[in-house]
Parts: sequence; C-alpha cells; structure tokens
Amino acid sequence: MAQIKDTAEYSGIDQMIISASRQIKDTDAVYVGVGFPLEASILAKNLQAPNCTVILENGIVRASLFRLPWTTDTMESQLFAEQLTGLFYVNSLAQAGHLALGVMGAGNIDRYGNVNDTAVGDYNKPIHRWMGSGGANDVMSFCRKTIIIMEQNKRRFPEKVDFVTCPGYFDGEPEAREKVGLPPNTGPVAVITDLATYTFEDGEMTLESVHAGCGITLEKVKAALGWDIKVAKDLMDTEPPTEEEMRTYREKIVAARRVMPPRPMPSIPTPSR
Amino acid sequence: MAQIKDTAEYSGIDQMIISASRQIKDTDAVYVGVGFPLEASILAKNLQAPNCTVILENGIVRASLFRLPWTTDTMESQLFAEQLTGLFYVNSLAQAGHLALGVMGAGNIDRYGNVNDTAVGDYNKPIHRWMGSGGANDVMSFCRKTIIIMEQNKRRFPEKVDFVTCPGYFDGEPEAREKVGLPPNTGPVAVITDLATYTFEDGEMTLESVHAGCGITLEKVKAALGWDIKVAKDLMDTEPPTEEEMRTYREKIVAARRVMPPRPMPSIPTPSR
Amino acid sequence: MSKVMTMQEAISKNVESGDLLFVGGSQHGTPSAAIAEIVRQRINHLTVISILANTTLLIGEGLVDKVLTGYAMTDEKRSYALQRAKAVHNVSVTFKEYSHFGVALALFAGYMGVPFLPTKGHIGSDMMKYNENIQSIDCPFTGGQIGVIRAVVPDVGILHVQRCDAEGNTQKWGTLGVDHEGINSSRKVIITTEKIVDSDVIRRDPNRTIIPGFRVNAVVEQPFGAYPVHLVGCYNDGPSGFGAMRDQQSWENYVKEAIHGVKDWNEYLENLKKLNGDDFLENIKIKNPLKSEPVITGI
Amino acid sequence: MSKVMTMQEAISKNVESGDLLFVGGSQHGTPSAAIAEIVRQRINHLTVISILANTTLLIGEGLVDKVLTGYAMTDEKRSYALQRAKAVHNVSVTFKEYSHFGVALALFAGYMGVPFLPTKGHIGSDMMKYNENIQSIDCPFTGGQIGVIRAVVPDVGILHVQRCDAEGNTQKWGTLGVDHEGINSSRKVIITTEKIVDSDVIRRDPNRTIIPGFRVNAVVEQPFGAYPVHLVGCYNDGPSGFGAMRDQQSWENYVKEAIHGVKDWNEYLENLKKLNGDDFLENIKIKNPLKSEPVITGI
Repeated sequence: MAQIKDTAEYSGIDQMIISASRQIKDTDAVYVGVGFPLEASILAKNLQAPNCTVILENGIVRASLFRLPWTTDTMESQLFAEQLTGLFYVNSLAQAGHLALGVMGAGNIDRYGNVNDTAVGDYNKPIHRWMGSGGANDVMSFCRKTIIIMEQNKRRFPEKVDFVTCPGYFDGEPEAREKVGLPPNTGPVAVITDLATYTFEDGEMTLESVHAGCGITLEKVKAALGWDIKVAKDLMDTEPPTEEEMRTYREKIVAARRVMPPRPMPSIPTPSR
Repeated sequence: MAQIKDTAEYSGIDQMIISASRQIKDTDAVYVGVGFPLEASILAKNLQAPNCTVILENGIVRASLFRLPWTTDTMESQLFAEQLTGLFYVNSLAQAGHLALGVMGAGNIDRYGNVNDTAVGDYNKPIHRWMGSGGANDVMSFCRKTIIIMEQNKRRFPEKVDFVTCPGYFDGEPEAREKVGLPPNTGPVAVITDLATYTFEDGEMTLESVHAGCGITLEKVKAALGWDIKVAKDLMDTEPPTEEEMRTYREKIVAARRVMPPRPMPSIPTPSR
Repeated sequence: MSKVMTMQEAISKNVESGDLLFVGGSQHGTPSAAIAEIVRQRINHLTVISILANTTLLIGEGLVDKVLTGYAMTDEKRSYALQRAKAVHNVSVTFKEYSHFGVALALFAGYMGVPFLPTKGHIGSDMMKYNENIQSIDCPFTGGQIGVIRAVVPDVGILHVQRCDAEGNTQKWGTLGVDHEGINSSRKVIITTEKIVDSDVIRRDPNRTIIPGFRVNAVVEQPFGAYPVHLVGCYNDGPSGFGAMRDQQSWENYVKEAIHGVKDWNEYLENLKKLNGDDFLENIKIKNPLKSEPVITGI
Repeated sequence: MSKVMTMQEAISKNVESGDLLFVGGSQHGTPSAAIAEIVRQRINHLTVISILANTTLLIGEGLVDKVLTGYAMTDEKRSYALQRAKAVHNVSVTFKEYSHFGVALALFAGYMGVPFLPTKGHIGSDMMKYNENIQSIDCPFTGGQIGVIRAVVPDVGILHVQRCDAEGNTQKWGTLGVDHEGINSSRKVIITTEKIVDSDVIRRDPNRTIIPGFRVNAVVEQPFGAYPVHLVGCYNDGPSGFGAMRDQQSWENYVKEAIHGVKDWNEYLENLKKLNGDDFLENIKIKNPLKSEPVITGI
C-alpha cells in the first residue's frame, strides 16, 4: 500500500477522502461502496451534507447520521436507518435514476474511465484477480454521476483495462454508453486519488488538480499513470483541507476506523465494495 | 338472474357452490375471485380443506379460517392473515406455478373454455360490456388448474366468444396454450354452473354431470348452451349435497352473505372478480 | 428536511394539467381526500393509472382523458360518470385495458427503471389487440414466446397511509395492492397520512418503510383521508349513501357537499358529523385494536 | 400443518447431491448452522447462488461444482478453499460472474416465474463475454439495446430468520440482501429460525411475512443459527479467530470442532462455551434492545 510521505500535516489519503467528500451535496442520495467511499460519505454527512441520504447495497437507506462502521452492513449501520430493504430495491432506485451520485473504489481504471475489478491478463488464466464486480457495475451503470476513489500507481492506471467490469466511456466515442443501452447521462465524472483529482472531458480522464499541499508534483502524478494524461488548461493545486475538514476527519473518520472484528469461521462474507 | 325453481331442498346455485367447493383439496393453495368463488373456498375451508391457503388478489395469503367477507379486501379478510402483501406478490406466486388451483367467475365462456369478461360485439362499439379482466386473465393464465363458476344460460355460453379476455384452449388445437407462451399444464379444467358440471376433454368443454337432484334435465342443460355440447360417455347425475355440506353451507355461507355496505361516494372501488 | 404542507399546497405544487397520475390504495386506503382536492382545483387532462381506485369521480368531473386499468366500465351507455364527462365537460375518455397483474407489471417496470417486464400472462388474449403496451416477443433464452408489458412512469403518485414522518419516510400496512410499485415508480410523490409520527417511530421499524423521504415531495396529515374506504388499524368502510351519485342530482349534491362547498376535507368531515351526528366518524373507527408483537433492534 | 423438524432431517430430506442451492443472509443472518449440516452430511456436486454468503466452507470441503456470484475469489492461487477443493477432493469449481444486482435479478426472475428480467446494467461489460446468462436484446418498445439476465430457480433455498411459526410463515427484519427473491424463487424452502413463535405473533403482523407457510418444506428452531454473523435484534458478529482457516491445519481444526466432531450445532455452541467461558454467547447478544412501535390492526 503506497503511503504518501509528505511534510504537510495531512497525507495524500487524507486529501483524497476529504476531496471526495466535498463532491457530496446536502440534497444528494448517494450510493456508497465500502472502504474509502464510506469514509467520504460519513465525512460529508458531518460537514456540508448532513441531510444527504446514504444508500448501502445490502438494503440500507439512511438519511440520519451514523458512526463510521467497519463495513457497510453492521448492526450499527442498520440501527435507526430510515429504511431497511434489500439489494433489489436499492438498485432499482439507482436504475430508475433516483440516485444523484455513486462513490466507489476500483481495481484498475483506464484512460476512458473503464474499471476493472475482475482480472488482469487473460480471464481464464489471470495474472491477477480481484473478487469481481460486487456492486461496482451497478453503481457505475446507474448513478447519474459516479466518483471513483482509489490509491494511484502506474499498475492501477493502465491506458486500457484488460477486463471491463464497469464500463466508463469505452474508447471515448461520443454516446458509447447510450449505444450499448446504459442509461443516458450517467458515467464516471471524477477520479480522486492520493496524488490528484481528475475529471472527464469528452469521455477522457483529465488531470484537474494535483495534491501539491502534501508534496505531490505534476511529474510524480504523471509517473504514476499508464498513459500520457490529458491535463486541464486550468490545472490547479488541490484545495487543501480546511481546519474544520481536518478536525472533523480526524474525529469522525480516523478515530472511528476499526478493523474487521475477528471471527472464528473462514467463510465469513467478505465486505463488498 | 335466472334462479332455478326446483322441488328439492337445494337450488342449482347451492349445488354449484357446493360442487365447486369439493374441488378444493386440503393441501391446495387456491387463487380465489370475488363472489361465488370466494363462497366456494370458504365452504371448502369449513369442510374437507381446513388447511388450504386462500389467495386474494389484493395481497392476502391466508391459511387460517375466516368468515365470508362481503368482498375480497375487507378489514375482516385482512385481519389475522398469515401474510399481507400486494398484487405483484400473489401473481408472482401464481406465475411461478405455486398455485394449484384458481377459482373464478366469467362473463361468457365458449366451447374451448375461452372466457370473455370484456365486450360482446365489436370492442369499440360493444353490444354489452363488462368491467374487463380484473384478475381473471392472471388466474386462468397461471394457475395449474382453473375452475369457472357461473350461472348458465345460452347467451353466456356462446360457441365462440367475441373477445378472449382469458384464453382457454383457443380453437382446441393441441398445445395451443404453450405455443403462445402460456405456462405448460395450465388452463380451465372444470366449469360448474347452476345446471351442470363440465370438464375439458382434449380442450373441449364436455358435459360431466347434470344437477338432476334439483330438477335439471339434459334437455334443459342443452337448451342453455350455444352449441351442441360434447357429452361424457359416463354422464352422471351431479352428486347431491350431503347433509353436512348443506348444513355447513347454510351456516357459513348463506347466513354470512352480506350486501356491500352502503357508502357515500360514487367512486368506490368496485370489487374485482 | 420537512415536506409537510397543506393538501392544497401538496396538490397545487405537484399535480399539473396533463399529468400521468398514479392513485394508490386499490381496495384499501384509497387517497380520497387528495382526489377531492384535485377535483377542487379542477386539474384536468389527466391520464390515470390505478387498480379499482377512485377514478370515477375524476372521470365524471371531466378531468381525465385516459385511463390505464384492469377493471373499469368503459361503456358510456352504462356509466353515468362517462356520460357526465361527455355532456358537461365535453371529454371523451379512452381506456387502455390490462389484466390487474399487467397494471402491476407496468408500474413495477417503472419502479425498476426498465422499459418493460416479461410475463407469461396476457399473451394469447385479445387485450393485446387493443393495447399496444402489451406485446409478445421471442424469449432470448428459452426460444418460446413471452409477453412483455411496457413500463409506466407516472409524473406523480399519491398514496394514503397510516403513518409517516415529516421527511416523508412512509409506512403502510394491510394489503398493498399496487402501492409499492406505483408509488416507487412515480417521479413526484405525495403522501397523505392519518398521522405524522416522530422519525423515531419509523426508524425503530425501518423494514416497514415503503418509500424513503428523499423520494417524497409532499407530506399531508389528513385524518380520515381514505374515508369512506377502510384503512387497517384506523377505520372500517364508511356507512350510508352507497348507490347514490348514479344520476345528475345525486352526483352534483355530492360534489358540492364534499368538495366545492367546503374549503377542505376537514370541513367536509365536520359537515358529515353535523349531518349524521357527532359520533359519525367515531363509529367507523375500529373497536378492538390489536397490537403487533414488536420487533427488536438495538446493539 | 407443522413443518418443524431437526436440522438433520431438514437437510437430509430437502437437499440432494447435484442441487442448485440458494443461501440467504448475505452479510446479515447467514444460515451458518444449516451450512454446517450440509457439510456434515457431505452433500456434494452443488451449484450455489448467493451474495457473499457462506460458500467458502462448502467449496473447501469439495461440495461445490459451480458458483453463481457477484463477488468471490475465483483464482486458486489466492484461495485456500479452492486449493483444498482440488487437492483433497479433486473438485475444480467453476464460476459464473454477475454484478450483485445481476444475482438479485436472476433470483427475482425465478421468484416471478419468468425466464429473464431486463436491466440497464451489465451491458457493455466484459462479464457478458464469460456468462451466457447475461445477454443484450433489442428492446421491443424503445428500439434501443437492453440487457437481459436469465432466471435462476434454485432446487432448494435456505434462510435463517428471527421468527417463524410452526407452519413456516416466516419473518425476518434488518437488511434483506437477496433474501426475498432468493427464498421465493426456490422450489423447496428450508427456514431456520432463532425462535418458533405462536402463529398469533405472525398473524398480528402479516405484512412482515416474507414467505407463507404453504411454500415452506422445513422449519428448524436453531438459536445462534447465524453465528458468527450478526442478526438484528439477536446478536452481534462473533468474536475471535478471524483470519484462521487459511491453511490446512486451521481449516481442519475448524471443520472438526464445528462439524464432524459434534453431532449438531447445539453441541458446537456448548463446546464454544466450554472453551471460551459460559458467557461467550451471552456476550455477543445485543445489550440495548429497542422495540418497534407496534402497528395496529383489528376490526
């Protein structure tokens, strides 16, 4: 796990979660994956978006604040939810276009925002395997906007993924999503890493800002990408965390991080993404 | 409404409901329409089928006994049901083949068991209109066996219906139901009227028994049919009601019949069939 | 964020002329008060999708152009409401007929966000000849024929329930007809409720929530909002007068008394008590309330 | 008619070698005790459909030929269970991969009794290349492309719940994952429950019933039947030992202690208490039970 060494009082990971949390609006209903996305959404609820509704795939629809759980489905994340239902219901909400935003992680992501959570190399003889889509394909197919949060290195950002688990903009052709039948006006809108933030211009990942405040340079960002990235004309330094953001982040996220409780069986459901 | 005048202690209507109720087995889950079908199912639950599960289309799944309600969805028919849900759930039970039996009424029915609950004459300029399918098409499309209960006259038994609301066996061609995509091994198996009972042989309605016990003759039956009915080789007199059947029928059905409670609005939902 | 408003506001802000309207409460808990307010505001050119619910009044008042239904009198000769729509309001109503399950499937497809749902019903029936929303296709997996019902996405849906909170987290119990798929398929959602409860009540039983607050546009507290239709846990079917409103006189009397002659449903309820005695509404309330066994949550 | 029997009977009467098995309780209330009994009875050649639920144990014991899933480690190099299936039992497991919603849709189609369901997801992804149960067709209404997911009808489904009655009328609360569609799609149904309650408890809250008795083949009362997975209203996730069973020694120890070395789940629970203290199970029970606000019915 690449941990950013920096001289600032926050790391690239901190910046990543805080930058992602800023994307969540108070009026949003947000489909949230486990891990960093869950952290970003809980942070948003403690800051600018107290009224946003958090949707967790196993059937949790939650407008009220809750403590960061160690995974998405826990006694605590269920307790006092506004609605408990199932996977079918929350994905129907998404498919019908009612979810403004999806926030998820990814295994690999490529130039046109296609996500690979399945296999590197040949599907039947993979060099590397992840656990598969989980809910990722659902999030990125259905949500009006999808934000991907992930740690960045060259291996995880190839020019073209070996397996498309979640279609982004395919080869960047206009209307490519609509042509295969994906809902119109959906797709990835931002990738936020521990080095930088990206948007999509005409379907192509475009460097928007560099986490200069924790010592990241444009060169470092480019070295951790598998292609020659398009750079926004108005490339900026990433807006550093405010004092309030950092204080809330430390209190509500860092202090609340818990490891998965130890359990005696081997066959425990692995938390989904 | 043709009421059978007879000298026996029971009418053709009584025989009809009692004969229909005999078709319900103790282990059946039965999809039941309003009116006579509801009466027949409540009678069966008070006689040979105390454990049968009664399914009412608005979302009632009920194994426990209940008093005859004035229509399918009432406070009483809901109270203490084993499951309350919606129309989608009960029809999914039916479509997936879990319902052994459907019992329903009909506007017109023809030689091959096709039911018209919609229009006599031209659809756009009808000579007569009923309210349409309600749940009838669902019952007869999905249930493994469907029984139709209706008062008989020549007008209601044409050789060919003007409008197929619920397909029976179409023109009697083998596999006609399967060809259009209806579930295999479904369709009408009996028609029970105030004059006689019918089965289907090779898709054609076939006279099985005549309600001789209440004064009905073969000639009377034939005069109340729009075509020259096929008659079973072993044509019988309908098995008259037993004493126990008549006692239970009088106590649980006749005495419990209630008119629709008067209500002040014109726009009351009409009970479905 | 509270969605609570008056019935007048809820309807005027969310129902527009030309809308495709879903009316919940088929056979159980019809939103009678909300329907009355639509009539009061004379919102017309509606297309209505519902199962057996209160469309007759809207039709007779000339507010409905089209009905998507499984069960309705479509023959002017046999319907005073249709005759009145034509004679008084110069409106000819068209009908698209399904079986009940077809209406449920159309709404369910809308709720799921897909353009259609497959079914083994409706196929082979003549309903397909007159309703282009029912088709038959080759099944991509089995090779046989399969029916398909086109999705319906109402512009606005109305549901009357026993309880919801101010944010619109909504709970109804008893038979649900097509309530779940109908209200979840609707773009805008109006909830009328016997009682607005504290969010804590909802959040101690979140499995009962049938639509979450963020999907709801308006919450109206309206006791006896389904009268004269029964609502589980609240009241039985209302007494008196059924069979009326089959002619001009009785119809116009009703519309005056219940709608245009009063400012709102509460004034109508008060008038009912004045006419029929103070205990009129009390008498239809359930007499022997039974409580469910609570479910336990907690940590 | 009572469906109550022992776990041994429920599994031996209803689960057969070669069955397509649905395992409920994805992430919440996994039927751990029932899974253990399948292992104890060594019922093999299973195809399993589930979301994240207890398939690892079945796989490692060589009982699974095929998995329909949205999330699983399919690479032998990275899974001790797959290595063990191959080395000890000579079983190579195949996987059909969906997104989570695809698994839900396949089961939902089975529950509805239709051969497929349409979706706007999965399409354009490479999952379609390796899973013939995901296709794309021309939409009969919109003209565009639409994804279709083939129905799955399990031979048998297993669900663990908080309460049901002897007839099998079943109620579960908390998150439901794919429980509703999974159990309703299954031909045969096994319910394991923390507690068998009087039918009166069910019938005073019939909206909570997720499958009715006539659809259920077996009811087994099994306290702590989901342990070590949490079950709302009952207990939290179990403590200790996570990360074990990643090698031969720890795996075989577990299988002996939890399954083959005991006659049933209750003996295993007793052994857990012997090993870890009498309060071991007491300690994971919820500490601050909260009751739902009852709903009212009655006449």
